[in-house]
Amino acid sequence: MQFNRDDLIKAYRGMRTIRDFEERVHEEFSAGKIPGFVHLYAGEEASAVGICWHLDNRDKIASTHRGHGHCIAKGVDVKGMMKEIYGRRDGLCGGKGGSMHIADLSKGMMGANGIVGGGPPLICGAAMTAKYKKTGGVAVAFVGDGGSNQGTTLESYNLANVWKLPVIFVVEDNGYAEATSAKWSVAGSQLDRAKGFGMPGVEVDGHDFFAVHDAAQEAIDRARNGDGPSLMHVRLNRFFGHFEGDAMTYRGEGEIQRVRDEQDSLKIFRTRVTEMALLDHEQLDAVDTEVAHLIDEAVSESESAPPPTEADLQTDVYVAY
Amino acid sequence: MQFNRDDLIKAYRGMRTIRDFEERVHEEFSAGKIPGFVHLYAGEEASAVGICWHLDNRDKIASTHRGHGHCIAKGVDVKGMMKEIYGRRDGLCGGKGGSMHIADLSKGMMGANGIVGGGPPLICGAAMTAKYKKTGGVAVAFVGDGGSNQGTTLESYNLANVWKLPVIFVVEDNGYAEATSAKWSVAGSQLDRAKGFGMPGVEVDGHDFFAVHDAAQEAIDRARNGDGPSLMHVRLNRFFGHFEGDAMTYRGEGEIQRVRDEQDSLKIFRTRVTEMALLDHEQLDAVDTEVAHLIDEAVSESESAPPPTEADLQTDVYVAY
Amino acid sequence: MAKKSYRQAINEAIAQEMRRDENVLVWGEDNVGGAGGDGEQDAWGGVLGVTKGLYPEFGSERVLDTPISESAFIGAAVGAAATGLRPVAELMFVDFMGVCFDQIFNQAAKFRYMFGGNAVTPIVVRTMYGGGFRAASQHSQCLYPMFTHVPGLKVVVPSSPYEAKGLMIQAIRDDDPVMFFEHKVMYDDEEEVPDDPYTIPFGEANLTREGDDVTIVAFGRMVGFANQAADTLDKEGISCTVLDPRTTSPFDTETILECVEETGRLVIVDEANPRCSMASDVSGLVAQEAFKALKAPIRMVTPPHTPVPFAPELEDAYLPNADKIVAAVRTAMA
Amino acid sequence: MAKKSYRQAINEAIAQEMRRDENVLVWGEDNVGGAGGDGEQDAWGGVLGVTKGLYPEFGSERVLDTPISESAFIGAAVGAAATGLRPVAELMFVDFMGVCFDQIFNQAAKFRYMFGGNAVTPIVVRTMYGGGFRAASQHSQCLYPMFTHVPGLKVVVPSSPYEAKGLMIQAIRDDDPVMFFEHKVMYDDEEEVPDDPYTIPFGEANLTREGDDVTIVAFGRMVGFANQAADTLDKEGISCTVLDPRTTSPFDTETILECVEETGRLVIVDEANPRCSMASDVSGLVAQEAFKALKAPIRMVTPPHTPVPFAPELEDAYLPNADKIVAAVRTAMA
Ligand SMILES: Cc1ncc(C[n+]2csc(CCOP(=O)(O)OP(=O)(O)O)c2C)c(N)n1
Ligand SMILES: Cc1ncc(C[n+]2csc(CCOP(=O)(O)OP(=O)(O)O)c2C)c(N)n1
Ligand SMILES: [Mg+2]
Ligand SMILES: [Mg+2]
Repeated sequence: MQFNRDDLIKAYRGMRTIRDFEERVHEEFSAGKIPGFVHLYAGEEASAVGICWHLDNRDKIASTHRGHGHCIAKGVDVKGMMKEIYGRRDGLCGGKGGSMHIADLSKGMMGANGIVGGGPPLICGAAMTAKYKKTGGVAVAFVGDGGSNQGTTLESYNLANVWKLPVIFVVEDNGYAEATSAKWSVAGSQLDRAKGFGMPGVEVDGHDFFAVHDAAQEAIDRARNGDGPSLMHVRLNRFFGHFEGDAMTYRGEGEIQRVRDEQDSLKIFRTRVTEMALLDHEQLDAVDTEVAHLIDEAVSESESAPPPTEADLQTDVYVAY
Repeated sequence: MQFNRDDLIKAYRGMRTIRDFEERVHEEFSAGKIPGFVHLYAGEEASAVGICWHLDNRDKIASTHRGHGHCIAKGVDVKGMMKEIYGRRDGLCGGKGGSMHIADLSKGMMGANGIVGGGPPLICGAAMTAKYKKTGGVAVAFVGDGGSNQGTTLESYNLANVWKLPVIFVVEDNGYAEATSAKWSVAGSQLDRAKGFGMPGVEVDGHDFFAVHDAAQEAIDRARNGDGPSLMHVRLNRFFGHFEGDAMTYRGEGEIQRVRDEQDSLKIFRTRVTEMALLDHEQLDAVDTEVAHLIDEAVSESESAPPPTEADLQTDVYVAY
Repeated sequence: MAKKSYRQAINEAIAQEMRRDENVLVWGEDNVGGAGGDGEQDAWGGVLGVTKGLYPEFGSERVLDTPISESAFIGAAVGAAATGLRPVAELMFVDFMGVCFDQIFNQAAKFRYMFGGNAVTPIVVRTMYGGGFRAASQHSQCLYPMFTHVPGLKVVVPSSPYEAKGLMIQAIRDDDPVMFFEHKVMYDDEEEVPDDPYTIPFGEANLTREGDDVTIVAFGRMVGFANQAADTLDKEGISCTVLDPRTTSPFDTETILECVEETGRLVIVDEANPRCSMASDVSGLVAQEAFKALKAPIRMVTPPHTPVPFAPELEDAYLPNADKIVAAVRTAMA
Repeated sequence: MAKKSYRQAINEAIAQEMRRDENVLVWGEDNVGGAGGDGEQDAWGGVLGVTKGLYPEFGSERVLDTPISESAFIGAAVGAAATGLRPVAELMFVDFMGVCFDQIFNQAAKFRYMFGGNAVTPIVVRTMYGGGFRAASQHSQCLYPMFTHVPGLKVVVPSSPYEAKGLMIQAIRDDDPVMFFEHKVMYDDEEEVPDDPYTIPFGEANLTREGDDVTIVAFGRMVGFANQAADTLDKEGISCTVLDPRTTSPFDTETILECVEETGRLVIVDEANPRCSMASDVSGLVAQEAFKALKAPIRMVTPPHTPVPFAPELEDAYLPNADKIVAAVRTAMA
């Protein structure tokens, strides 16, 4: 499809917001300001933004431990997220969840997930709700290459097909599960697996917003039209370690630099739209500035926000008990 | 391959033993003499016998809730099995396990299993032992069509391939998981799934001992030669209900009769070997008589065997505690 | 009022709630039975027939079979609950929790807390438990102590048809994730059960009998045994209070403590394995909160620390029963 | 004797056993770290480095990475154990039990019983547990009460580097399936640990301190807090016995009962959630077996019945600590 100028700006802004958010979390974590386990999405932006482009609040996504990008792409409030990562009382989850459990059900974001393979079963349920209530909604499960080996994920492929659910399974293959290479850990192939469970699959370059966008369009249309689930195998790279603190010695010599130089979805996007004279650098720079400001604010507000108090400890366990 | 006469008798005896065992258990269960949940293998004999034909005590199998046939084919003592099903003290498991938990590790039979999908992970471990100890052994996991949808099974496909284990996954597809049709519950196909996980797969007529035998030979040779796992999709039928007591109304009109008439592995075997003049009916009848006698003995010994006593209740929980 | 079986009571509760609320859906392995096959549909209605009849009435959109993949379909129920449905999903035997526990204890149970109160997950997981069926080690366990351990879950252990109906309706209307434990040996038990819908609140123990000497706290099928034991003991002049907590989470600590304050003696009957069980849980509660009222050591009647054996002789020796309760009460009185 | 960390102690125990017995193999997610990649092999040695160095020494036949599929690779360890190996498999965080519990509690734990004594399944499952890492609800749980509930399993909760080494060697030599709980916050704790291999038997509690007034039973990381609390209380003239049971299954009931007989007062410190926990288990034991010796209600120090929260302020409020133990002991003395 042909994007208009506002669309292009919106796409770029989405990716830039994720990138800046993650780079900043990286910095603040290194400075000791953020506790816990934090997994950054930097490098994978085109996937979340290209896919969530087609989704609205009827549509649900289930994310992974590496969830910030999916949240932002699905429209979750960036300041609320940052506050949550800082463990603040007015964070999105009241400081109870942290990076690995950010959720905003009102936006159709059903949660990051600390359990690899936790999301696909849940998304089958969200898809069942959409199908039964005839909302027209679809449901997207993101998993990593590592998560694609988990039984919960594979079972969900079958269930979604047997029940003909409006699901899109997105395997975000960044080549590694922690330190383990996907080349080694994934026998067969993602597309052959899709076929094995009777659904269409497509492989796509996850650094290319346009490619992701188009492939997602087809998969999501299929689901919306009642034609059942399909699988996207998105190849991409992560710029940072598995989690903050990972020295990444398992990656090949120069690999990260090469990736950053050649497979940076933001650079690729910028080059493409400027070469095609759809946008000029100033317009993109303006987005950069705007986003940098937003992230600055998010961080400074998070730093000064109050933490939860002991009175909050035992609330929110049950609706009623 | 060409079987000699003794081989043919042996194959027939194996299948006949299973058939008679199961028919008799069916009778005794109906007469109220056997307690618990009992799942009969009658109708599927050619699969167990054709596959286990190639196995010796180095080789391990993991079975399912429908385990009697696998046990017998793997050389487990028939009387010990019958006594176990009766819950007797000198049953194979001291009466503690019953039909769903018969095991004889000394024969490489790692247990029937009450958990659908329980066996494939275990068999990966048995294969690892064989590989590490260089015993030359292989490991066979039997699952049903229903069990082929369980995450534990699917994960095992991947692990066996990643670790290049000498495993044969045998999907015994009798068309139903309890009352659920495999046509409905299995999205995609077993062979496409095998490919999805990077292993060869073969479909075989499970009523034909010779077909099963030959397909198994190939798969087992591959595993023994260190070329990794493969999958056999064995199509067959069960003659009785899912478990004893099942009225089977979910099966199509006349289906059982058709199956018994046209897809009885014993009849097919008998016709084949007599038409080819390899054996005559008298020789086969003699086996029938011999087996009938064995099963009679097994039942009468089981009936008079003493049950366990309260003193047995708390033994065998730990090696030492 | 008609006599109904435990099975019928549960079936009726679900059917009535399905009529009342179109967001109630039912699924599990063979909950219809026969899906996609050439024979009868609704051939099974669950392996022991509890959901039979729902499919003909509510149709294939609301009553579904599933492939054998408990993580996927229990998880799907969790995801459906978090997005607006009220699924009643069946984990056929609770012994199968090991292939899907994550979706229950890390997802359903924790959503509300992890998400800062912004999630509601009204799922009911129906599941069969308990011994006496000669079903051996992997089809006879209780396991409700494990679920009770988990914050965020509610755990229901109905002791009779009447209880089962009221508690099931409450479970379906409840906004938290509920584990509903059905004892497989009780399905044919009958008693009078009202035709109209009614609820029994969670966390309110039922005093099935009042006495002066000993309090017996019993769970699920054990409540019947406790009442039998109390009959026997009555003839010996020992008068028992019998308490059915109905739910192990939430848990009616107040009533238990009150009863123990009155009787000064406590016997707990729990069909689950003894370690970290409800038997120990109640002991701990009382040893901390009603210690001064206790006139004698607490007695627990449980199976031994072994898997459930197959042979009838062994399983009978394994399970608690009225005689063992009588013996424990006598010891408590001695 | 050199100071070693909890991490080093465990690593050394495994390495020494691997040298002694070629049937000991190690596997888990990134237990090598980097398998099949272009960079460094042994890059991780487990997510917190506990198995680092085993791969270079023992090679790819004995130290293996696994795909993320806990059922398959924990199950493979069970199957390998039943056929002659002694695998030490890692379930990275015990919180992940929900995707593989079946292979542990229905397979490994029950083989011996179901098969009438004809199986030996010497598997060790190493797993991280516990709070304090700001790792939130799905990476901070204890869960050992659930495993303790299961007949057929042994459950080890080492409280220090010295304990960890001796108990790990015992675990590997033990012929039964063992769950080995490593507290993630303790990996850098150091103490003197002998270089030579040694074993600490299961089911023998360690008296880390003897006193007259109160018995404190504490598990894993809580033992350190209990000893700190005892120091504080000592200054107030309250003298405590501190007991580290080391293993929750088997369980040294004898020593606990003896100590309670002597002190007459009991405080139990359990980092697990309170319901059906070791806190209640020990209470139940004592309320049944040493009731007459008790001079005061039993006190339990546990987190509340909530998931583990993320924010440091909340997690600190959630976890037991020395102050809370001191307060509980004072109440027991009052
Ligand atoms: C069930 C489970 N097993 C293991 C882990 C630990 N873990 C967290 S992330 C991760 C790697 C995931 O790899 P992948 O799915 O490729 O996602 P990526 O991190 O590359 O985005 C692992 C093993 C977990 N959280 N849950
Ligand atoms: C984890 C688990 N889920 C469900 C069951 C109940 N169950 C026992 S056998 C069975 C059907 C199995 O079908 P299939 O694998 O095709 O084997 P078949 O019975 O046809 O031989 C089911 C659902 C179980 N035992 N374990
Ligand atoms: Mg990855
Ligand atoms: Mg089948």
